[in-house]
Amino acid sequence: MKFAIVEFPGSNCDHDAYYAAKHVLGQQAEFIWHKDTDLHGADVVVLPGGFSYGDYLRTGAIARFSPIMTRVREFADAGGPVIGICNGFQVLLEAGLLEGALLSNRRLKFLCQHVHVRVEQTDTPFTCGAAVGQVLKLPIAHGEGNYYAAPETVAAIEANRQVLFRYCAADGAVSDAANPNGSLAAIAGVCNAARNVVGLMPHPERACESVLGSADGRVVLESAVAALTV
Amino acid sequence: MSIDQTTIDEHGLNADEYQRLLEILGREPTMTELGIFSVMWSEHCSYKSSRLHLRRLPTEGPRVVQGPGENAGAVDIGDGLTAVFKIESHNHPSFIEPYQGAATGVGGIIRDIFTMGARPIALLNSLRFGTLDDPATRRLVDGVVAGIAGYGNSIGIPTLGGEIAFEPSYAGNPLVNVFCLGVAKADQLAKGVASGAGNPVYYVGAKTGRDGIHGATMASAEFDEHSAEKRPAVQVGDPFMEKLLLEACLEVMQTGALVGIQDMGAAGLTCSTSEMGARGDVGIEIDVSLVPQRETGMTPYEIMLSESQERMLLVARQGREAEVEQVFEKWDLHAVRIGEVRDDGRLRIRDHDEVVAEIPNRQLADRAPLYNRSTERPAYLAQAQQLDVAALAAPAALSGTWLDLLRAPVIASKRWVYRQYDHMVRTNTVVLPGLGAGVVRVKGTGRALAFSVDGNGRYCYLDPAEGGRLAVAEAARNVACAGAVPIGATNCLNFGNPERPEIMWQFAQAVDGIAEACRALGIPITGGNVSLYNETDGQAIYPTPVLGVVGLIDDATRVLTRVFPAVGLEIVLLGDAAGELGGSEYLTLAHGLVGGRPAAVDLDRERALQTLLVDVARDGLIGSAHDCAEGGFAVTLAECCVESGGVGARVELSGPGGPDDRFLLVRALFGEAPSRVVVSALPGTRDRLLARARALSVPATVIGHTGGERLAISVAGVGVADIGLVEAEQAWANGLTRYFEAAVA
Amino acid sequence: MKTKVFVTLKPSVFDPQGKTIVDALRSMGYTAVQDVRQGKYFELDVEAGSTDEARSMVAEVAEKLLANPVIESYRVEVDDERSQESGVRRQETA
Amino acid sequence: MKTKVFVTLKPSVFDPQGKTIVDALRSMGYTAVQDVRQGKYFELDVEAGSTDEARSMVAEVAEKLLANPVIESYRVEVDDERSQESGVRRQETA
Ligand SMILES: Nc1ncnc2c1ncn2[C@@H]1O[C@H](COP(=O)(O)OP(=O)(O)O)[C@@H](O)[C@H]1O
Ligand SMILES: [Mg+2]
Repeated sequence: MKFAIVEFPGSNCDHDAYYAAKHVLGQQAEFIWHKDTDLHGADVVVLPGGFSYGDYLRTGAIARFSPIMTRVREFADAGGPVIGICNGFQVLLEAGLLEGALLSNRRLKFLCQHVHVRVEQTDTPFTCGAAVGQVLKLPIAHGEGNYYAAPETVAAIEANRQVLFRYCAADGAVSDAANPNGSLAAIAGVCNAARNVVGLMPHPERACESVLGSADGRVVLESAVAALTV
Repeated sequence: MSIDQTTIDEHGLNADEYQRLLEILGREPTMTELGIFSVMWSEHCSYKSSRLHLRRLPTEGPRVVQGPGENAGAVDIGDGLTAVFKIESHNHPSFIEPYQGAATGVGGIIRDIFTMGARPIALLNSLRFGTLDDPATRRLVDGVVAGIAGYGNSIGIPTLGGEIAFEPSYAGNPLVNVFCLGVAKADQLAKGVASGAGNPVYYVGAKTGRDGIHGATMASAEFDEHSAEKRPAVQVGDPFMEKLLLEACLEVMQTGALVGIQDMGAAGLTCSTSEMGARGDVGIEIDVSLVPQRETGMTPYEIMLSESQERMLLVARQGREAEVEQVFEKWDLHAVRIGEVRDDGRLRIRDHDEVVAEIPNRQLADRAPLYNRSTERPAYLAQAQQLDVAALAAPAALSGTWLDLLRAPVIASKRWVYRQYDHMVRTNTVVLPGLGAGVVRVKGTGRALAFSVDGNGRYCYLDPAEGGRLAVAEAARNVACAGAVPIGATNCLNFGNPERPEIMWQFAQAVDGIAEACRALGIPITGGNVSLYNETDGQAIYPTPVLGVVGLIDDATRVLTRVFPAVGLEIVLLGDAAGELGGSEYLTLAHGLVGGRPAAVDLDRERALQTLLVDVARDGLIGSAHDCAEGGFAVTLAECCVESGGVGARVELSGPGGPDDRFLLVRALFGEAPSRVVVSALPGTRDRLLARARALSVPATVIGHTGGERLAISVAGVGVADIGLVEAEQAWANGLTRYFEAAVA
Repeated sequence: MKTKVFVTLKPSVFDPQGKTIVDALRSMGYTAVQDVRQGKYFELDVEAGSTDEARSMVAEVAEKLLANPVIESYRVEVDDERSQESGVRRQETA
Repeated sequence: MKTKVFVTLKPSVFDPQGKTIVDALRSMGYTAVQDVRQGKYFELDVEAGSTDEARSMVAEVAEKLLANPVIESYRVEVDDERSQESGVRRQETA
């Protein structure tokens, strides 16, 4: 199974995603430069974290115009699994492959810490290996992760069960105190209507080995492997 | 155009220096030449006041691959790899514009590391400010931390720790020192050397603007009430550009088409061209009209002196230009050929066809001024070193003082700071910030690197030589507490005006102390930075040497932190029972005093302690280790419990006199002294631990157990201090945060 | 030709930056400030044959890149003779 | 009373944000865009007895909080009747 890790100028979690896919999971992985127009036969596409184009204008705003995004869109339209992590999530939102937007964290400061998220749905290629209600300890590292969408949109994605991850306490309880950035409905990650495109702010690829403090993130990448090998 | 005296003065050259310039050129300088001499002979670039002293630092050792003199030092870490690291100050720019000043400081130190061919994998910072009651200080802190975060996070290098202290002496002159560490293959280290006549010289990166012209001379001048007006155009960092440069430079080095590379930091194009030429003993000729410019109408003078950020100078091999250019094109950077290497040893600057500067390059470097400035023991010392304990008001309730110390911003949790730093990117972070030394694994080796930056200005103020020794000992001890063998060090020497003999004395003493401790502990210094003229209106900062020590751990899974891992473990104190009040946090907090002398470090004892720590960590005898620093033993004990998930502690001290001997108790609880570490013995290992300690002549005492919901200290069976764990956690967690979350937000 | 683009969060979207500023101002004693909304401001220098051409090009750029329609709205201004004479009173710093 | 504050980097100060936008626009084919500078834009709703009072209060706020005088300059506008009628042609989105 082959993971494509898309590299935008300014991506900085590209190596982390690559390492997790290749060295932790033992899968094939390949970097795809943003100017490339081919996904090199990948089975899964990862848009990694970072600060594409410095994120100066708006997170993800410029990256969505990169040549590779045309190919990513086609791949997604054809049902291929795509995951955007942190900045990758922001790019997917800007590109319209997912719904909503990410505002500045409510306290405005960049936040790097471990958080807990609850898995809400398991019928997607990135959550199928988890159990509904399973709590994952994952790192976040972002300044703009405050999920927002118009009330109708939020209602619709809730109704369609597109919210995949919600910030929660260690016991799975959702509360304002457990919401690090002010996201609406504590939303940490969503999928598209077709359920094959997933975006989330926490970093599962940083939590794949216990030496790093948590291996809870493996289930996200392993789900993709399982989904595709079935 | 003839150069008048005012112009010479404005360039900071004294009469002797100007005379020497005339001798070298054999004629009057052009403006561009004057500018070049001015920056190259500034304190910042020439180290004219400090060079003589720095020679006393030990720089050699079996692991040293690159000592001082290059952009950064390097030590062997096995498997053909080296750790490349350095520390730099950005004090003055951060005071003028906290966010950009700190951000560009981070950008600068990162360039120093990747210029060596190393992939940067960790950042630390050492910060000093005035006290937090002043809203202006809070704004400074807020801006500096945000700037460090903004740059490091964006470029994707984790910031893993550091230190932050607050003392009135830094109110008008904060210190912002940043440390970066990278890893490079030993046989692929790059150098800032030009060679091979005819080889092309390339300029890559951001365009040149009028930023920070005379930044290097500014960094070498005191602040006064007019500084605000002298502010040069502030440099604005562009971490995105730097990220591109970092990736492209590392990629271009793989081609083998490069001869040498250097970043343009202070004194920009001037410093990079002349230093690369001098190191290779060649000449360099460039045409400034080819330099990419952001502003119109820039003069050759301005182009040569600009300190625009995110720029690199490269010398490529003739005939392999296309390879170099292609890599930069890939990253949307355009390498511009601005000149070439010459065999005439001259730095020749042209503006189209007109030669605007021509300087014998070796002379510019070799004949840079070097001063043996006079030194004199400062008058304040005799008074300051007196501490009449008997005259102190009786100590207040010890439990209350304990909590007050935990709440003191210098001791309290730094979470408000490091939570703003991405400290996990690159998935190497084995120890999160706030738990001790920063630790990253080295992928592909099973090993890990630990590092810590430390210094205590108060100790140095009271005894600069001892302060220097203590800084080395503390940084090394912090690294050893993680289980790492200290293998190399870098240092940043922050002092006042070196033209004042008392300041120069402090400097010389501190260097002696550092040198002695590094020798005794077997830690070579591979580089560093000197920041002088840290004064405002004639008021100098505390002399503040900051040591960055790097250590190596053979097994990345055997890394320790400060936190007690479980209940029911025996707690062992390594080292002496009591510390000193001189220069202690307690003395300042409880009595409003900075006085006395810091406890002296016995370097043999310190070395034995560090050896012991590394041994028992490697062999799995201990579950945690934390050194006694600011606040003394009681604070250390509390720090072993906070964030442990509810592990308290009960200890009994037998050493220090009876329970009603008031200052002896204070010394035992809050006195400060080096070579003291609190460890927890894993089940069944106590006797082996004590035996190992005995073999190395390190005092070791079993003092109690982990567990319970309180922190309780008794002496000779009588309880002397007792606080709730929850209470302690709260005091410690909010001590620093309280100044920011409500006020500035 | 000088053009300007103002990008603001839509009124229904919570503005954490604006709120933080209001809070800060309140603690500084500026209680007369009822509300603050923070937006972005761009000055674009474009080559165009007419102000209309400039306006439509810049509107396109704003639509595609400068603003995110999910949360933001934008406004374009082109400096022409009329705006130079406009009655907007300005106070500028150096 | 509605007031506006425009904060822009001083002309000599490097604007990496603007530069990145120009580069992006160039690669998207908008080569007619010569230069972009990015600034901040604030809308403040203040209680004031007169436009002059509002202007001076907001200028103070801009000076103290909204702009960083070391690298930025600011401009204040107060919406009064005259600016409502001004000749500035605007194009707005929802
Ligand atoms: N400026 C800072 N940036 C990041 N981490 C910091 C900073 N200041 C302190 N820390 C972290 O907080 C912890 C406590 O700092 P300090 O009290 O200086 O520790 P120690 O006494 O062990 O040297 C350390 O882990 C340190 O790395
Ligand atoms: Mg310390």
